[in-house]
Amino acid sequence: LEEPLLFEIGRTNVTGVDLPEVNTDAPNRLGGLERAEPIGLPGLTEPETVRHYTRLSRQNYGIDLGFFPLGSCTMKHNPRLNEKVARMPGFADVHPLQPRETVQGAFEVINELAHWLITLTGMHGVAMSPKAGAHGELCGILCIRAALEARGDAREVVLVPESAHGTNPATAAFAGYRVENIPATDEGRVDLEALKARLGPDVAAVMITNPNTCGLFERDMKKISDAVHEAGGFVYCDGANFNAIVGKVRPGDLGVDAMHINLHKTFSTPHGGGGPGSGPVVLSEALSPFGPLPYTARTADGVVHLVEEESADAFSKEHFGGVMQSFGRMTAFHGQMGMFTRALTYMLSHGADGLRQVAEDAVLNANYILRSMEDILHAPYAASGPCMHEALFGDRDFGGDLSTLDLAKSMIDEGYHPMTVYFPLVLHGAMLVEPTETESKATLDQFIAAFRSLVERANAGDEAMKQAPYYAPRRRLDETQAARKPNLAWAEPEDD
Amino acid sequence: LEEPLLFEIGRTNVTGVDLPEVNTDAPNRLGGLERAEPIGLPGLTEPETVRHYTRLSRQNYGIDLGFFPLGSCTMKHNPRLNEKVARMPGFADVHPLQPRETVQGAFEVINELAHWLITLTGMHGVAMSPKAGAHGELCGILCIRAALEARGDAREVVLVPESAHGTNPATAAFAGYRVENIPATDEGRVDLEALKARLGPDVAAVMITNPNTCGLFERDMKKISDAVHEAGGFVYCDGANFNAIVGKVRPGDLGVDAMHINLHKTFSTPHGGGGPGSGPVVLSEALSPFGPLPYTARTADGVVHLVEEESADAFSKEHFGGVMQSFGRMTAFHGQMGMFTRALTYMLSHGADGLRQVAEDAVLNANYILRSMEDILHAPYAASGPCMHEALFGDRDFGGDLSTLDLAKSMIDEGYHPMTVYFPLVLHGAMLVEPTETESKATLDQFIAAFRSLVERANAGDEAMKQAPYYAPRRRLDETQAARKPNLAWAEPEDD
Amino acid sequence: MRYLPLTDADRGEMLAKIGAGTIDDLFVDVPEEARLDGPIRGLPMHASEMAVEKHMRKLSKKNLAAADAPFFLGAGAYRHHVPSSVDQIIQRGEFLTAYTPYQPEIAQGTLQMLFEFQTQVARLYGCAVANASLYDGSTACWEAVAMASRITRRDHVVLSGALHPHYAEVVKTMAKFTSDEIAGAEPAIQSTPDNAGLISRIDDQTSCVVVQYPDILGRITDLSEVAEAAHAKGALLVVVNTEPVALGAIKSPGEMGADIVVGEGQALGVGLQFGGPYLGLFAVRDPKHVRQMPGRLCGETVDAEGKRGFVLTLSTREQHIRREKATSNICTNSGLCALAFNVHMTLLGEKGLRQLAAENHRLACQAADRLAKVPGVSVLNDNYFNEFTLMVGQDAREVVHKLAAKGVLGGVSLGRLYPGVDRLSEGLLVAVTETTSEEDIEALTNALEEVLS
Amino acid sequence: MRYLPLTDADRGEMLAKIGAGTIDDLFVDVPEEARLDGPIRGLPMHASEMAVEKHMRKLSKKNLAAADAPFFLGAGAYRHHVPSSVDQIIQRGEFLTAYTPYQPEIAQGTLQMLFEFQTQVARLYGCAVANASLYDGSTACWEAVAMASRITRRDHVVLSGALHPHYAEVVKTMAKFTSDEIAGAEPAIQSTPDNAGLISRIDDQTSCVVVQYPDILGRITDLSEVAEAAHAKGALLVVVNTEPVALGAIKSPGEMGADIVVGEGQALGVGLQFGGPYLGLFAVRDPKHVRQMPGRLCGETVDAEGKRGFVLTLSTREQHIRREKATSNICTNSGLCALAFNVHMTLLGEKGLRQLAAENHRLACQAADRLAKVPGVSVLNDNYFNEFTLMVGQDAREVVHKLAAKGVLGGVSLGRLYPGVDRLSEGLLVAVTETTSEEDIEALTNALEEVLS
Repeated sequence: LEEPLLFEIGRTNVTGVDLPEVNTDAPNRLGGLERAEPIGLPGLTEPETVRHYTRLSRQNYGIDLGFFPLGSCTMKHNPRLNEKVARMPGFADVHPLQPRETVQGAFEVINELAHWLITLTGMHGVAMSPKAGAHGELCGILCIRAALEARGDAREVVLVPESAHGTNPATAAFAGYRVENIPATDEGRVDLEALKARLGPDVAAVMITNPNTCGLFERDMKKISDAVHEAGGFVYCDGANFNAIVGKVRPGDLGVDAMHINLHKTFSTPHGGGGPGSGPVVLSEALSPFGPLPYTARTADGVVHLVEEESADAFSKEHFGGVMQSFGRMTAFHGQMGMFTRALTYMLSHGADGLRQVAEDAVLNANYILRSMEDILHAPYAASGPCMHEALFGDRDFGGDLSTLDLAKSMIDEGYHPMTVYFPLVLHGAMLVEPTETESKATLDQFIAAFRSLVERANAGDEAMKQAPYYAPRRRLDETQAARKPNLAWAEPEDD
Repeated sequence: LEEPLLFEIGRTNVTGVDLPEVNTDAPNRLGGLERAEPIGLPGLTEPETVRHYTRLSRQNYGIDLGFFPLGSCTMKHNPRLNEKVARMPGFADVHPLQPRETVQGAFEVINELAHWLITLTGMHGVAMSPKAGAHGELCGILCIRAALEARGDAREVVLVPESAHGTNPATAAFAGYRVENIPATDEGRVDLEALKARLGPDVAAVMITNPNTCGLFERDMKKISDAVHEAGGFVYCDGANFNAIVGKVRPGDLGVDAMHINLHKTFSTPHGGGGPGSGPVVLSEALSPFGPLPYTARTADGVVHLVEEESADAFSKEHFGGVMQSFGRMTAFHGQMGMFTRALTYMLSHGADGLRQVAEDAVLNANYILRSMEDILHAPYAASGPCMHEALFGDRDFGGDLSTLDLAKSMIDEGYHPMTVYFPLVLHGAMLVEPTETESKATLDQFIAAFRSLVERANAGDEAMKQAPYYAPRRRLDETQAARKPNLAWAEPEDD
Repeated sequence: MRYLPLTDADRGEMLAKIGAGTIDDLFVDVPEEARLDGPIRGLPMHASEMAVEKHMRKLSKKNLAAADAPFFLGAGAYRHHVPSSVDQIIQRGEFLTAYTPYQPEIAQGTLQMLFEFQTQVARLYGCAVANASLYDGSTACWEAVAMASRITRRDHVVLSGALHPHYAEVVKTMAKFTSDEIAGAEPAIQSTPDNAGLISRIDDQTSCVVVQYPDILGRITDLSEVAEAAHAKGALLVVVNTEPVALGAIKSPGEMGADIVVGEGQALGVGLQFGGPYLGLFAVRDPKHVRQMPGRLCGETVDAEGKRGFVLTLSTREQHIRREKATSNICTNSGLCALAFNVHMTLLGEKGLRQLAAENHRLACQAADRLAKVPGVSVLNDNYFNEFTLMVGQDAREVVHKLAAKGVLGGVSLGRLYPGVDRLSEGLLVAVTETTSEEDIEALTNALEEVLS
Repeated sequence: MRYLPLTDADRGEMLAKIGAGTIDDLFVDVPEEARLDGPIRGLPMHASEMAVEKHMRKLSKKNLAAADAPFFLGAGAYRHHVPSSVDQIIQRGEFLTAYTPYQPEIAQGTLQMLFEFQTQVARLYGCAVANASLYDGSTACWEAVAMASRITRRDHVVLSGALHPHYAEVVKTMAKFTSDEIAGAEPAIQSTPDNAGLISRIDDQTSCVVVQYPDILGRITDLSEVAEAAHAKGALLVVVNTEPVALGAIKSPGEMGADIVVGEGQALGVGLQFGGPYLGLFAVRDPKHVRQMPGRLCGETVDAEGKRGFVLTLSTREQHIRREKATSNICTNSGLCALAFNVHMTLLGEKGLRQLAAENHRLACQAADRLAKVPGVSVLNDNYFNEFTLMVGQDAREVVHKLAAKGVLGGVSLGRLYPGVDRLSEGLLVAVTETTSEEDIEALTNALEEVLS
């Protein structure tokens, strides 16, 4: 069933709410700025609205419908309890600027979640306000820059591995740094010796993803950290893949100075078709003083404080000996409360034991896929040992002119979301498969069977795969046309 | 996507809840009746459960997805506010036997809804506890029987039109009456003269549906009532079609003695794939004293009372001069509270003006369909005037060997739920189309176009329609096999 | 009006197409004297969602929600924790707003769910076949009695005195209008049910014996001997269960020889809801009785391409086909509640159900031991699952109100259930589930001590 | 553990297939000294859904929900009635649990919604193109500044003193790390904004002028002259809006010449949520600026069969393609909040939006008139939409706490927003929406009288 656009079915004189008619003669205090022209916003009654969006929703695929083997994206089950909790009126219907005495529960949630994040990572502090992973990266890099500036140390370079998420170099550039690549070993890990050779007084930070985007643990992480610290720099860790190690290893023990945590990945707040995210950043002792405002802290009397511009200096003097020197505010208000309640609910549900099991099952599932596919797909790092939470394959071994993309689109017809493709960039035709811990063995077995059969079809040169998907709401979409002549808003069709 | 049965994917040692492990050595007070044998109930974890049911749901069609032109079933929009209200803890999390002082709000809801029902129908009293329409019919007939017995009048016959819902004769029979048919006129209405001729001292009641199942208003309703009353009988009105006249006509003004109201039809509580329903019965002054226990009543001090076995006699004496002589209890507890809150929410939303508009729009939509189809489909009663909330067509005019069923199943491929077919029984190959007031003109226009094109295909003898539907989760199902060798519960497949 | 999509312009165009001048031309068949000339007086006009929500919230706040007090009520309606995913699933429009699955090609979701539900209920009850649900336990109980009469062609019914009094009332009310004769009584105050007395009432006229398990006082007893006695006289044994969670701990009625097992399914998935909608469960041990069952049945079949599918079947028993000759006048089932039960049971699985039952029993034992120490209080039952009867030495109805005044919802008095039966007036039914905390037990104990002293 | 489907038996089979003896063999790459030998200390073990819900409910009850008090807070976050169908729709698993629509064949639901959303935002703002949302209004404001610098290749930014101070802080924080120079100030206490002063600060170095509309004090002014002045110097006008409902009553920024319009969309569909997640809106008046925009964009195209479809497009601006050369490091949008906005706006339609705006303004005027009569209180604004500044003649921070002690959430003190700026300390921002009842206005009036007397 096709669903028309709102603009094709709605009418500007129809509404799905019951409000008093506008009295255009009533006196007003709008300063003569009344909006006189039509705005062009069509409305629908409630029955039409519900049907429009219900139908639209059915053109989507979601975790609730099936498996998303999306490497580095950690598409895991979103527990419904989390949704219920986030909607409790004490969380959902509270204004961010209410007097402190009326929002102690909210401060406690932030503080309790902060405690979990610090404890799970073995770090010293955490900045809670970043709105998403990339915002968290920015926060971490700004902490590093502030710390360096505080000691009068102007450095210019941030080192980033080629396999990094695109946000890493973009963030460093946005914060005013020059980005240089770190080379990798044949085993898919950072080349420690090459890195050491590059370190020097101009290097502000190294940004490393660990486990990395090849799905491997950076064995030399501690040595890297030590070397960076010795050179006067800081270590930023991209925490997108924390799912693989939560409860098993603490990044703080590996010398990390800052790491953002995607609450929508490791801690299962829903992706929502692209957001909202939430990206708290855990910080080492060296960086903690420089984190953004506001932050929460519990004082000896048990009261949780939200420290804002208003009270920051006084609070720092009274409770932190004046050491806190925030680099400033990154966002209005106090961060993604709605994500905090969900993530905390998830953590309390799993507990310290359950989160450890999360990492173990995520890694077990990924290795199960790796070992079930390595005989028919190029798995360049498989020989060097187990993977972590995701398994990486390349397109080297398939025959003919079929591409990774064809394989991915064919997965749609098998009832799966495609895996991550062409990322990381270091491997030709990369396919990155992350099963997460919330998929059952039965699901994996089915997936493996489907995946193997597609690889076999590709090897046999099945040209039909070039046109896949066949059984989706749409066939392949013309992205070139979309970009060449962008049509980004609806316009009334012109009369013939 | 096919979804296996729970029994094929679940395992009895898997659970989606976290509860303490069973300590089989703990002492118990089960009297030696421990359940030792396996029960055979497989479980799923939460992610698997959510996916199983989400996938299953997508094999269903619902009002949220599209139009249900189901005559006599009144499939209208189910407002989401009603769902929200029903889930307020003060309604959802209240025990039916809580002390009266802790559930005054619940009593008020019942009483307020009762007031609406009585006022909208112009009746004298209402029995709130019936669980569904058919249960309400039974309640009404039992009131009639109790009233007759109270005056020592044993009558044996209930008259029912041929076009009645199957529940009508079944109810009358269940209550111990012999059922006889009332003849109809060529115009699709009760034959008043024939009815008068049949009335006599053996007729306990006449059961009439008004508007009737041909979609017509019984013009002679008042005369029928007068005649029945004169003969010492009672008039039961099947209220399934109240949607057509709510706010426009009050059944009480037409001489009706008892009428059940399907809250899930006229007042939009959701059908839920077959229930739960709720069937309050409004009663005339003559029948009100005989209604079932419990009932609610507000006394002069403003307190709302729930009158049960405990207090019935005393309450009747104190507040009703002893006239209340309930025929007894029809169900445990007090009726379908969850449906009452939804229906009351719906009524308050529409108000007296909105409910009148409901009837007008329902009737307008039905006549629009009738007049848009009568040129190509047999519409036997169309010439005699407008229809009410539904339009009736017969199969007389289609060509070839295609049937009403083929037309109905073909509608599925057009994205619609089929209309009601082969009911009422009085018209060959009947098709009963009820659009309800919550469908837009655009939806009706599309539907009419699709319907007309199918009729034209049928007239052209399109044999492909015999195999429809083609684009549904299943093709036509073998109902004969299902009934011949019933398989009503899953069993482990036997080994080969 | 937010639910009505027609605009005045639409209405005008449509009237023109119809050929009517005004909307009232479509109501010509209504006698003029019966037509209302405007909105019915005495009712408010339409209101915004916000206003309606406010009004309903105000009413809801006049009730004390169970979560807001130590809570010990049972007597046929039990408060259990319902996993949040249950409500999420039943609110999906495809389930919530679906019609009865008479068009199976586009209703496989509901149908497969019903097939799973029927299987779960049958297994829980130790039976061969269950139906797709009835209104509630009490009406299911009457349907069982009526079915037994059809099968045995007898019309004398023996009701256990320890059957829920509302259920007994429903049976008696219905029987007044049919030819069935009902023998029943109130329960005796004794620590175990009186099976011998019950057996002595069975004779050659008996169509069925109706027994509740656990019974209204929370007592548990082996029903095998009752089954044997009934069968020996050609009568059927109907067993009523109002707490399905119990069957995760104790033998099923089917195992003990019950012929028809009916019950209330509310405890799983559905919630308290002030008494409704609830979920009538209905199963038979012997598949040969299927054609005498009331209500909808879902069965497996294949479609035109040979794919497995499900349909409503054996509808020749039902009113829409058989009309006055139907096995019941029932039409609706309790579909959405059946889905809630089905989902909750799936989340539990056998493992979780047994754990849940064990936890209920553990807490009930703990509560009973604690409450028995309150001066003036004794526990009647030898055996129980999660509900037991306390004898409090004074009118328990008054005790309940005094406990409520202290903010404790302390149980259901037998006086409320059996008004006028003096020997039961001192009984208080106390139910304990996994939602009961140790603090709740302590709160009840303390409040009871104060009230009784 | 209820979210983990592997059983120990599964784990054993899988380890065998992998060829690993124990799970720890899969963690060999972790240096032994860094491996934890068991669950991390200092954190609780796993807990049931019931227990977690209880804990979180306890925390939630320590907050005073807006619905439970007369409520007048705004200052960038507004409380409106959100129709219940909005939340129902965003909870559908297909929306809630969908990924970023990088695979458009199976994400048309999200994509078409985004296309509708972009169109709604563009029209509301009087612009040509809007993006698919950013994190919130404050970060969108910074992105607009950065974009203006890219377009003009200048780096001096003029901030209006009446820009929300959090927004100004975000811009200043970010600018510390980039080369942008920021000129800003606090607002003057006067009844109309100081456009002339603002214009006087624009020069040939200015990349953009940033103005809030209605401004932080609730004032409304025609921005056309600011736009002209900026354009005359080759600078861009960035207009920030924190209350989209206002644009149902007053001219759009685009109509007045704004080049980039950004804002907070929370007021429609999203709710208060203690400040997040919210919804950053971002639009440009001139389509030629599209390739300098940050964030995701959804565009129309066709599929291989020629059917209309939607895709994320122009991604060559974005970090996952351009890496360090991207227009922004932003990756996530606020997708689910955009859906909520989209659904709420669809339910309103132009008619409902105008009605909603009128109702807000009517009640705000009523409240202002009533509050102005309180001794010692005056209304600063000449013009306003649904929020205005009261001067209360004493430190408004204290007044707010005293009102809270009386159960009234009376507004946001300027002292909270501008700590240490003495001339603003007596200002109290009061917001009034359709959720404010006449009783609420009365309650605030009375409480304020008592507090000030």
